[in-house]
Amino acid sequence: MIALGQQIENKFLTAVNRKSGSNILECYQCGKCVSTCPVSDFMDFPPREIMQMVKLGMKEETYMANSMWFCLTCAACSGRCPREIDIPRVMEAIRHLAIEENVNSDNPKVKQIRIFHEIFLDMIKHYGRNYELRMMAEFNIRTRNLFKDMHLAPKALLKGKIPLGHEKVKSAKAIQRMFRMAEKLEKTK
Amino acid sequence: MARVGVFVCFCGANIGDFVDVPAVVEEAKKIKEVKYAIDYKYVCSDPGQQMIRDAIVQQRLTSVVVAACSPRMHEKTFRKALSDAGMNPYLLEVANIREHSSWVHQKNKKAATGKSSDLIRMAVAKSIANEQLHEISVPVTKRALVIGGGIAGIQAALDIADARIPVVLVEKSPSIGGKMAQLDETFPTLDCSQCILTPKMVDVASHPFIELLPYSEVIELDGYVGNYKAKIKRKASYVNFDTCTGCGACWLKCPVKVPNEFNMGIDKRKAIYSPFPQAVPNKPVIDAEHCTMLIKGKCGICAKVCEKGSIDYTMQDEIVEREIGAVVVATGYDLWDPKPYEEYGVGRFKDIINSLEFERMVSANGPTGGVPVRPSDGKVPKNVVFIQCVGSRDEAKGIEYCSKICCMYTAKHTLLLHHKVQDSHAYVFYMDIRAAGKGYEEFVKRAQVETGATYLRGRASKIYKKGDKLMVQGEDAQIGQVVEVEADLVVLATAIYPYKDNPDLARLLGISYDKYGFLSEAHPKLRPVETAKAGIFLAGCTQAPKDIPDSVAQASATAAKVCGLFAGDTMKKDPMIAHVNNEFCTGCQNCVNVCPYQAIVTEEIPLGYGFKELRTVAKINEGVCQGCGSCVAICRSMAIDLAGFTDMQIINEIVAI
Amino acid sequence: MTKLTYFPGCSAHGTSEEFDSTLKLVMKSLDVEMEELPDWNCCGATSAHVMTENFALALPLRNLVLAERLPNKTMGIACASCYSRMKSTKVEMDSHPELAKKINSTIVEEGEYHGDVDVKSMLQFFYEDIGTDAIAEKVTYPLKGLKIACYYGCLLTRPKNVTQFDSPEYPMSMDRIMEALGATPTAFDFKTECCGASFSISDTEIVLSLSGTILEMAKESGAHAIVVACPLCQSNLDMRQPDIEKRAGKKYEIPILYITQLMALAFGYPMKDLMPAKHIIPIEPALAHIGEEIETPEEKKKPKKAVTAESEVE
Amino acid sequence: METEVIEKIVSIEKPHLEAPPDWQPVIMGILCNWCSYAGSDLTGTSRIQYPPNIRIIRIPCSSRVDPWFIIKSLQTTADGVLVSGCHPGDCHYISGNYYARRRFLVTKKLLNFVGYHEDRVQFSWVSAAEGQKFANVVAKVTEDIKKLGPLRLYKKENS
Repeated sequence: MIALGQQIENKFLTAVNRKSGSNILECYQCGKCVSTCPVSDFMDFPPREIMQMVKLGMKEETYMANSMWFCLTCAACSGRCPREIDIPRVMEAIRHLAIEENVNSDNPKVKQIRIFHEIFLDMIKHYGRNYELRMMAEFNIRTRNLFKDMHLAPKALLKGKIPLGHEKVKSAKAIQRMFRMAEKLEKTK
Repeated sequence: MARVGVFVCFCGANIGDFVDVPAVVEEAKKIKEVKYAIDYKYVCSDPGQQMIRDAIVQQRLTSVVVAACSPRMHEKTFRKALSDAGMNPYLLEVANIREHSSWVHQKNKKAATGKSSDLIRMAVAKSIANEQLHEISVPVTKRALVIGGGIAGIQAALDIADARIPVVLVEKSPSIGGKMAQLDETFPTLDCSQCILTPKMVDVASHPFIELLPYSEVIELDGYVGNYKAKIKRKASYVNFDTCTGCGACWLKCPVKVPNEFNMGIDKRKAIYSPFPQAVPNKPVIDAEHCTMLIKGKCGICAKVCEKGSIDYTMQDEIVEREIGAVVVATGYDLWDPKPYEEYGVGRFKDIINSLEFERMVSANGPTGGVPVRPSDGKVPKNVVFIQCVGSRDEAKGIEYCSKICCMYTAKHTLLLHHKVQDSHAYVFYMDIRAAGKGYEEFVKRAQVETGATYLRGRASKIYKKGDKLMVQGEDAQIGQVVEVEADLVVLATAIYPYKDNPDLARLLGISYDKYGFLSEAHPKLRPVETAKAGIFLAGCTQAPKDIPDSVAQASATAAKVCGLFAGDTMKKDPMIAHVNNEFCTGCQNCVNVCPYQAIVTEEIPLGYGFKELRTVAKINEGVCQGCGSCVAICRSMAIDLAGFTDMQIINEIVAI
Repeated sequence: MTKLTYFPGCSAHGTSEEFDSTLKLVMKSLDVEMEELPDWNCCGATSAHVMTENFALALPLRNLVLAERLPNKTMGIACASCYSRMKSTKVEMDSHPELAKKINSTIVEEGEYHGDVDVKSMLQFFYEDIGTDAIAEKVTYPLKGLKIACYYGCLLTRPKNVTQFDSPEYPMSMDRIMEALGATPTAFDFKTECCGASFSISDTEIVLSLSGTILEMAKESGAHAIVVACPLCQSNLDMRQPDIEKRAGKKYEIPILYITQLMALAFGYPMKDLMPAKHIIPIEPALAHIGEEIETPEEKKKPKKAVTAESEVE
Repeated sequence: METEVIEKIVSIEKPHLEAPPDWQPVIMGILCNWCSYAGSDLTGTSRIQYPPNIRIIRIPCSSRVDPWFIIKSLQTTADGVLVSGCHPGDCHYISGNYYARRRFLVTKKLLNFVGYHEDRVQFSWVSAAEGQKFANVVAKVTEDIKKLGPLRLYKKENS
């Protein structure tokens, strides 16, 4: 049971609206996003339900959902939404709010996805470019799943799909500085 | 010298408790022009009014000021008192010392008293500049023009004509009947549309007070309420209606086949055609765009087979003029084109049809003999998916509004499908079921129970082809699961969209329309039948989406409005309208541009002083002017003034305090 | 000679070498001079915008600023993900000048952003700047007989307000280019469904499920091969196809080709330039269909005897 | 030019700083018949209280307001003017309030130019249903004018 009527002001809704640039109150629950979304079956709350949860101010439950981590940003939903809500940006807004407020879901899939993104981000921070083999390897190490996708590796390497060499942006320092500055901006606002 | 009488009302305690009324009277007496001032408990009561009447006669008053409630309340009452005493009623002014003083300054009697005195001073000053005004009478041509021969136009024409008022009914297509003639059965009673409509169509054709002009369009409307002049183009039909018997020999023999508009293009008609068997008038016309005789001069078969010799390939469009007093616009609707729904594969998949196409298919006199079929292979469908709100309630791809009738006709379609194809199953994607109307909710329940149709709450998101089936994806929000329906046929409940030529027609008539093209009513709640232009009324879907009962009700309402307008030989009008002083008018025509009613035209008058030349001045049509005063304020040479609110009156008020 | 700034993206130098090399061949034939953006950096897809706000905008912005140093007015982007990040950043910056200023402050050394370089996907560049007629002119080896399912993926035409190119639901630009090459595009209803690329590593289950549907429907449409314009789509559909087949319990064996590979082939380059060895699913069996006769649908055979387009005379 | 304007502002607006202690401003309220006048009536029927400084003139439509009325008010009897019409799109006469709004902006610029403070004349939209809003508007305008003080210059010295 969800207890309502205890708070008049829905600060969560306001925060999500401001960050996403859409007005979630416009959602009339038609469900077009749900059947459009290629990964709604994998989400514990599909987009339509997330919208209603935000409307009801269910902050904690929303943060613990895996939906915004599974969103592919493929924009199929927003292209079909009759109320023109930018659903991927709403998902992004919720994700960023959860990161800002340091809420970590204990869903193993979400953990995996976060690890992937963290590795990716680290890679860009250090080299300015992405290097797929190394990323795969590091991901497998950090998720303790050493042999995942290993059956693909010999074939891919043999066919020269994944080069062993490594590229780096000449001014990798510039990227590192950029990251620090961006982080500072995030904190100051 | 002005002699003003001031009557201050206590309004029981309403004014008396918060304003020192006797003091106000004393103040009023100090005004030079005030010859008589008195207070009374209720000036609006009979004795109060008698007091005014007596004073007017005894004191030889030239104007009267009543200090009481708002003029929006009792101005008419007091005006009548004045005219009863033989005084021009427009010599009255009301000082609003109740709503504007006693009620809003209840804690400050001194200030309220002072303010009341000021308001009386202003009213007195204004009344000195008041002029005698007389109600305007405008002659009326007692004939109505009805544009559009659908059910709304038919109903309006019949109701007006039954009041023995002549009606000109203009219909652009060869037959009246409109969209309703295309329907099979109608909700919520499932009575056959043709059976209830065709008797009315025949009544129109035979009514002594109705002049039916089919295959015609209104191309010009001049004049103003009660005195319009309409130009109507009678498109060349190439058939002499007077001699044609409607035998049908011509269209049986005509070799040219054209997609049949009446059947939504599902089958073909001929180049000479009557749209449907029950058409009124049941006379064919030649479609000039497709007739080989008219395009290339070859063929002429219809003329050869016509025993009456009614075919005339040389016929030209003809313009006729009619003098009329009022117009009823009933141009109806078009179906919204669902092309933007690319996710449904509209245009790519043949087996997606719209609801009117479905309606034609299930009609007993339809192109498929009353059985729905798949356009791709002609097979009878078993699984039919109905998608509601296609275009409606979708500001991204369609329109914001609800089309109002789709929930109901989709429920009806599930029933019709069930009746025509026993072993079929209907799936309905809906968002909400809006069944507000007499017997409507009951009807939806009946459809759901009788047919066992599967209602899925959600907007369908995608249709794709798998083999010869259409796969329809959507969420059923009731169970929170994505569903996929294997369909033989998909029927889109496309939105109601205003008739495409509405904006052109609106400009021609001088009325306004909304962003979609629906014609605008004068007030959304209290004047839903009138337009802002006096004497032009709206009926049916031309104003907003409506079902048949609503369209018929509004049509009858327009008839009542027209009859009311034509009740006397002349129309009475408020005299508070603008007037031009030709002496000052420079002919700049700024006023012509600002007038929201196109009430101002220009005229040429002699220059005067013995010169022969002419000069242009503004001329206000007093039948049309509503008295807003826009032109007065824009006039640079102060040539225009507004009776009842003249510059002099208002300036007098301003300087009076 | 048309000039173009080229943004290859990380995978062009990795998994999608055949895209990169055939792209260069095609551009040469089309008389386009490509200049690789010097010192470009990763656009951040798909992780930067998941985890950060400003950094996710700063990464593409740096590339946009660098591109403004070159004289070319257009930057062509090979990878759909890079294109999407870049174009949406550009749209965001152009519509919010204050935000642009703020983000610009993180890359002071690179310079100021003006927004005068246009960003296009290679598909968009071929379709809008080169045109199907010019492409058809260069064809020396028409791909007649080859039935192709054109797969656009999610990011080339979506979201509409960002890409401002073709239809977000049923685009036809790649189909038109294929027709120009002589190939026959099939009616493929899943051309814009997502393949799940961003979970390529982190959640393969999703990828297998999404990419599986796409392969299934492409096969259903009767295509010999799928053509793509994005390295992520290619690697998902190609490299993971054996896994998908295992999961579905049936064989698809449908090769995934880059649009540039087919263009190169049609422009007369030899088979070896397509780097067939790079493909997990062999491409040769599909390309063997070239030269076959395709039966025309019946409607097209009917002679016209109508007076106007829509009416007919008996 | 600049200094001239400033001097004028000083010369018109300055003297009121020394207003007598019992001074009450007079505000001329010019209201359209269909929305704002009806709204002010509703204020009355709802017994909502507001400062007694406003004197209301009824006109058919805000487009009837000639700039002359505003200038004449400031010149003779009033310390401030409030013009109020129907909300945009709600005009009883279709489009009158749009004309009024444009004309009012020009009038206001002119008045500012010759040295009147911009709060001397104000414009508002009050519908027939907004009784409370009318009271608020009047309260605000009264407050503004009280701050500005009396308007004496160019007035006939009879009171």
